[in-house]
Amino acid sequence: MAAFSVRAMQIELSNLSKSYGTAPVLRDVKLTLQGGQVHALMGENGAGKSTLIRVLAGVTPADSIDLTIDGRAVNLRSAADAADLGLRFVHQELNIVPQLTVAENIGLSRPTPTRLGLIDWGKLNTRATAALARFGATHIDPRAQAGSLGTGDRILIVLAGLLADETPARVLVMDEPTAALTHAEADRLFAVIAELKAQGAAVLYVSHRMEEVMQIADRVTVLRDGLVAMTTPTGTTTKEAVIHAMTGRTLTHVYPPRRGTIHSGNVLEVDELSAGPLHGISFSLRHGETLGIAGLENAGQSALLQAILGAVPRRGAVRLAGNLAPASPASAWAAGMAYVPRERRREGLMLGRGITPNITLPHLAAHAWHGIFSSAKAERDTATRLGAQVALKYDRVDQNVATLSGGNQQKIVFARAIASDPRLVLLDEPTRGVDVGARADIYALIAGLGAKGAGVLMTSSDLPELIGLCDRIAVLRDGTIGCIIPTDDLTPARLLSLIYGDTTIKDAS
Amino acid sequence: MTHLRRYGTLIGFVGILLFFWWELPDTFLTQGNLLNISRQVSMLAVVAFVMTVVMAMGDFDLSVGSMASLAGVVAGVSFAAGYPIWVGVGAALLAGLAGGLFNGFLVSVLRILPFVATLGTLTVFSGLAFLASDGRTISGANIPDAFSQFARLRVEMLGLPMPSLTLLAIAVLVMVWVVLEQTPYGRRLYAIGGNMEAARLAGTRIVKLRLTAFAFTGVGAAIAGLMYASRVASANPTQGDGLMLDAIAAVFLGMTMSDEGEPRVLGTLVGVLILAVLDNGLSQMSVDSYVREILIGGIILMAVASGSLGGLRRR
Amino acid sequence: MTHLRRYGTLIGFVGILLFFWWELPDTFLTQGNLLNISRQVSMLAVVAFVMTVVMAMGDFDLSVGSMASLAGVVAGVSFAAGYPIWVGVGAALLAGLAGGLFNGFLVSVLRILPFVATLGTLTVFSGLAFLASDGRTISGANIPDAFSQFARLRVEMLGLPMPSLTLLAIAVLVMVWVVLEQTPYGRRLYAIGGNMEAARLAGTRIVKLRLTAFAFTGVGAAIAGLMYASRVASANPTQGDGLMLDAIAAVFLGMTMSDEGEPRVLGTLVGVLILAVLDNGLSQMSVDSYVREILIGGIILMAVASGSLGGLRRR
Amino acid sequence: TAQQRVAVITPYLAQPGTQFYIDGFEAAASPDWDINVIDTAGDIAAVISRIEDAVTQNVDAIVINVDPAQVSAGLQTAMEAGIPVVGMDAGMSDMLATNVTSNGYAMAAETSVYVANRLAGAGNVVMFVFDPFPPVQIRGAIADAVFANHPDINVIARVTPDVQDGGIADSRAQMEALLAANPEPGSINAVWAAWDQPALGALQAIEDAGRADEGIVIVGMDANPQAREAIAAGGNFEASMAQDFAGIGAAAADAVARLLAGETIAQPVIYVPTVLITTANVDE
Ligand SMILES: Nc1ncnc2c1ncn2[C@@H]1O[C@H](COP(=O)(O)OP(=O)(O)OP(=O)(O)O)[C@@H](O)[C@H]1O
Ligand SMILES: Nc1ncnc2c1ncn2[C@@H]1O[C@H](COP(=O)(O)OP(=O)(O)OP(=O)(O)O)[C@@H](O)[C@H]1O
Ligand SMILES: [Mg+2]
Ligand SMILES: [Mg+2]
Repeated sequence: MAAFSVRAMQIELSNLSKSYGTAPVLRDVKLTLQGGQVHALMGENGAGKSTLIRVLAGVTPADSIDLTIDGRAVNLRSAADAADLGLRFVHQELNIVPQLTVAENIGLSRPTPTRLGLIDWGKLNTRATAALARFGATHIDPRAQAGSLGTGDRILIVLAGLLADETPARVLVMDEPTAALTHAEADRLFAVIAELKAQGAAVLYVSHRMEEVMQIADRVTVLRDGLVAMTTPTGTTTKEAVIHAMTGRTLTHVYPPRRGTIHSGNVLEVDELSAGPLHGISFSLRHGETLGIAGLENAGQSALLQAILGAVPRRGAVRLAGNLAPASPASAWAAGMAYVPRERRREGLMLGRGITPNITLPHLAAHAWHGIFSSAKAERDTATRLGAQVALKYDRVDQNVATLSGGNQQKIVFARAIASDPRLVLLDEPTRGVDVGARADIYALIAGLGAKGAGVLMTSSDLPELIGLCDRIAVLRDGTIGCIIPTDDLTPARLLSLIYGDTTIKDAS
Repeated sequence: MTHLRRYGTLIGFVGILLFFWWELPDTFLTQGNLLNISRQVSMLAVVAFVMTVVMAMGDFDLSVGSMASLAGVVAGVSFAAGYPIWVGVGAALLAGLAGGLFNGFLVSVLRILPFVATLGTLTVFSGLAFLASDGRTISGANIPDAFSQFARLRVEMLGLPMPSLTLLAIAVLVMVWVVLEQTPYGRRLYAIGGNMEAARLAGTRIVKLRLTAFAFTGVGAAIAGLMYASRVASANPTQGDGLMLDAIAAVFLGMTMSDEGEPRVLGTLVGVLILAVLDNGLSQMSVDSYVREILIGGIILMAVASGSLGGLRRR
Repeated sequence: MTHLRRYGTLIGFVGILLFFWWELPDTFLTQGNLLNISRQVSMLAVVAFVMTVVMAMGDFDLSVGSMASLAGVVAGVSFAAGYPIWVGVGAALLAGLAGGLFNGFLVSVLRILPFVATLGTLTVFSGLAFLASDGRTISGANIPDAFSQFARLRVEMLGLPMPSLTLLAIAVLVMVWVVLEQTPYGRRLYAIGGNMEAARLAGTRIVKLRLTAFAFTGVGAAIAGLMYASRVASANPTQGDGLMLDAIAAVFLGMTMSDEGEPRVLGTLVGVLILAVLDNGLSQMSVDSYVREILIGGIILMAVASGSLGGLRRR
Repeated sequence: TAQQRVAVITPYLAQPGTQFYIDGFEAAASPDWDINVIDTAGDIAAVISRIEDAVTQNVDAIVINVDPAQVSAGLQTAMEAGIPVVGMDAGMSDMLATNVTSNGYAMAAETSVYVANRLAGAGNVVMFVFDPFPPVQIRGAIADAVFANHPDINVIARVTPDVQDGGIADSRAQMEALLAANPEPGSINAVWAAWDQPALGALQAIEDAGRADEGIVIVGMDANPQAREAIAAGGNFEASMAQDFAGIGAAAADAVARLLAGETIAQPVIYVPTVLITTANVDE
């Protein structure tokens, strides 16, 4: 335990305030990190968690802050200062440089090892290899260009960046690192955290997943409206108490009840579909049905959704309500499909633009007189209405979405998908980074789509969520569907073993 | 602070106007001079307005200048061959359409970076203009009078003798404004500029939109080329080339005035006017042409810097 | 397919070489002609190499051409005033450094879009060059013989009579390659170009890096300007202006050869050579200049298109 | 017999005058010649490169239309290879076999003196000049001297127009601004332009400003077709100098022929006569 640590350091953060314009985001926040402990930071979307972390990283200047490390006052003026103090970060959004190699990305915030002023590639690569190995990511070549990696591997190299030091890092700060990780990867991360903790590191950990917080954290601090609502050892509290501190309400039923109103006709038929890593995929989805897609990382869940949308070249037939769907996203949306992409910032949002154009993007013709002259008012009204439906937290509808919190950005992408009463909704990790309260709202909306007769096809790395929401789950293996099983008696453990290739159970579909 | 950012360029423009008014009390802010300025700048304005269309998508069209030259030459060659005016004008506009579609094809179907694609077509169009004109200036009797008279026409309007070229530029302005600001088409162009991949996945027909937007710009450049040829009553294979950099400068000046730093055609208008007023005012003040060049560069930078201070970043 | 994408431009280059070899069996692939080409292209090469430095950051420097002109004029004016060669050369390099730092200041501290900032300084530098030279060409006895002899020098090397300008360009190439590919400095420039937000979060000193990178480019442009002045034994205020677009074209050609479409200086080298070989070969084949222009534009487009087909997208 | 190859290299093909040289040259050329006309679009260093290429090709003669001092690196290569180079309105150089040209000093003197005489030695003059181009710079320098020699002639502006567009449009805008700045009738008495395009631009500006009847005297130089028409129309544009471009081209071709025949040419410069064009002789 921490008691054996040689240097149990202590970081004290107090009197932290920050506002954007007139809107306060953090108000007189106080937080203590202890060497050898994992400290969880929780709160609704927009509560200020990421802002706190960016202040600690020296990238966002606070209005006021007192920071001491082992009793010594320190001053953070830049990201380099924080790095020099031994603080290591995984920020909320995926920030890699595709043009650089994996090893360079891993060492990005560290001084690069050099010999005679030139980069010492050997040393850099060795260090990266070691860091990757600790996450079990031995399949990643440190010399590869980072841009050639898939999303899952990109996250792994960001995580490996935590471990690229010669001496173990003293403080590790992670902003929703598991939001896009599979179970196996998350478990490896937890193991690494445990090791670091044993070495005396202080960990600050942000997540919206209650289970993992209760599992790995020693203390939890809850932010609400920029104020510290609660700070307590996890041993002395419960999930319900934390959720109550976050939201002010008690959530008993997280997943909406199954209504069983699946209609007879098929909304989607996929026949011998091949695309990218996928081959020979066939299944059908009925009106009102929700089908989950599960699999290991890189099993092709995202590729499947994109192929059905027509966003990647495909072979085989895709029928929407009996009609062959042309292979282009534009005709897909026009025919009544809607899509929530996996990487909201790269594939979903126009960062730098307001909320309204981001929500109305696929529905512009519907908000125009005879499809010709746009009505700014109609567009704004839709944005406002949908914003309310997904519990979006914002100041103004013309607010730049880049200034919204990660969870709220996700809600915008989701709002866009449900705006036009779609017949088929393709959801790739729809609740990634969404807080518990809003997550329940989104679950209700997904259930509502089903109730209106729409088909839903979704992926999620949160297995309980997948089981809770879906009627059936298709497990992808080796680029094809291994089995499709109903979720009635399915447990997360059972699903996990199916994902790992347990073939003793027959295809139950 | 945000206000300084947003209105910096506009304030700068007003400042420039006041300065020239002060320095040239009798000759600057007169109806005649202002109408003159509006006519002098009309060709640049048309190019800058249509350049705004492709820049809304985050693209560029470096070929507008040589397209303007080519269009003028195409009309001139038709005139010289004895065809009636409408044929020459029609051929020039068709050249603009074809060139624009070709740009659009390279950019949207072949997915070549617009900067490179239009750098390539800049060279090609300019070569074609030389080839068509055999490198000569087509002028004199080869240019029908009615064609060159057009640029000298004035139409009484709101009690003002509005130059025809000015009215044409205003017409293009209104059209671009409606298309960009008031139609789903324009909004989609801005969406492409905001995030092309996101727009595509959200069902925007990227290929078609980029293709047509470049075609639009090509036709606009051809119109400007015709205006130019009419104004100088001649056509030579390089006369429009200078329009490109100025048009881009105008759009960028305008971009400093929009919230999110995206190009807006009304902003472009202000950018164009700043360039025109500086040229007119400084040459009225008999400022040495070299110094004038330095001053114009410096003033552009100052305007944009004030616009940037609050945090306009590169897109 | 990916190979076609990645090596399309290179294959195109080899194809061009083979074509000229076939068409001009006696005069094209000769030692003398190849060394000639290397000297003909050396100035463009230097500008393109240093342009690669700012483009690695995702920036542009449109002012390189007028900076080259200005540097030539500064040296010429010093020579005309009777200063020794080293003073003139030193003053020109200092002008390059100052101009580059000024660009860097505008871009990194004032955060003006590089395209606009350098469009502004393009105008300013060009005005300064006119002002300094009073618009004249400085030539004849005003240019010391030793200075203009430099460009004609050949150094025996590896058994080849290497032109001095070629060696200078190679030296710049090696330096840029080492800096961009083998130092943390260069890799951070790529980080800025690839993902500015990631670079910022990683504690990269963006302001300082962008400032110095532009300074680098400014000095490089000044070197090219001096090479040009030495080669034409004269200095006039517009002589370097044409380098800019060609340099950008060369960098873009090179970008088609890298995985993520980022500029790499070795790619730029191939781009530069393509342009130079086309110019040399086509003029040896007596292709009409206008047709040559069209062909060059077309070939650039084809090379880039083959590079783009596999999915190189705009950055 | 094998064809003789002649390379004609110019950076200024886009300029109207250059075209006439080339036409004259081609018209007077022997049908046995294989003529390659190469334009470098304003790039002087590229002229050197193209001379080098021509030497690589081992052509029989080279004709250039650019200041020889600036391309001496190329001329040297040609000299070493024993290939004769003829200047076509280029400039004097001992590396040229000869240079065929009009007398620019005389031409500028003639038009500026025309202006001085028309103003009776007193009045305000606007000059359009372009000093970066040596032959045009000479014209400006001579006109400067002539006007400076008349104490009552006042040069109120010495404008260098932007020539990227050929010079008409920018000159016109500049003139419009000057007219606006000098609104009094009679406050501008003459426009002296070092070539025709600015004169034409100025003419358009004056006519358009409704000030054609103030008697502003405009003179240009080169007498291009558009200028001749303007002079013939009898308006403000009164005079221009006709250089015999075709004659220069023809004389250059003649020089090449003599060189190819093995002759040496003794004169370093061959002058081709020029004519002042006014309403009196414009129709000839
Ligand atoms: N640059 C900015 N300008 C204005 N407001 C901002 C800016 N950055 C963040 N905000 C606001 O600050 C608030 C806190 O955002 P923050 O990203 O810290 O939330 P969070 O707790 O991390 O939420 P999530 O769980 O969704 O990631 C949000 O309301 C957000 O809109
Ligand atoms: N068009 C394609 N051609 C070839 N390979 C592809 C293509 N699209 C995706 N892949 C590869 O197929 C694998 C599956 O991609 P996909 O994005 O669907 O994975 P995923 O299961 O969603 O995993 P992750 O959790 O990492 O996103 C990845 O290795 C990816 O690089
Ligand atoms: Mg957050
Ligand atoms: Mg995926």
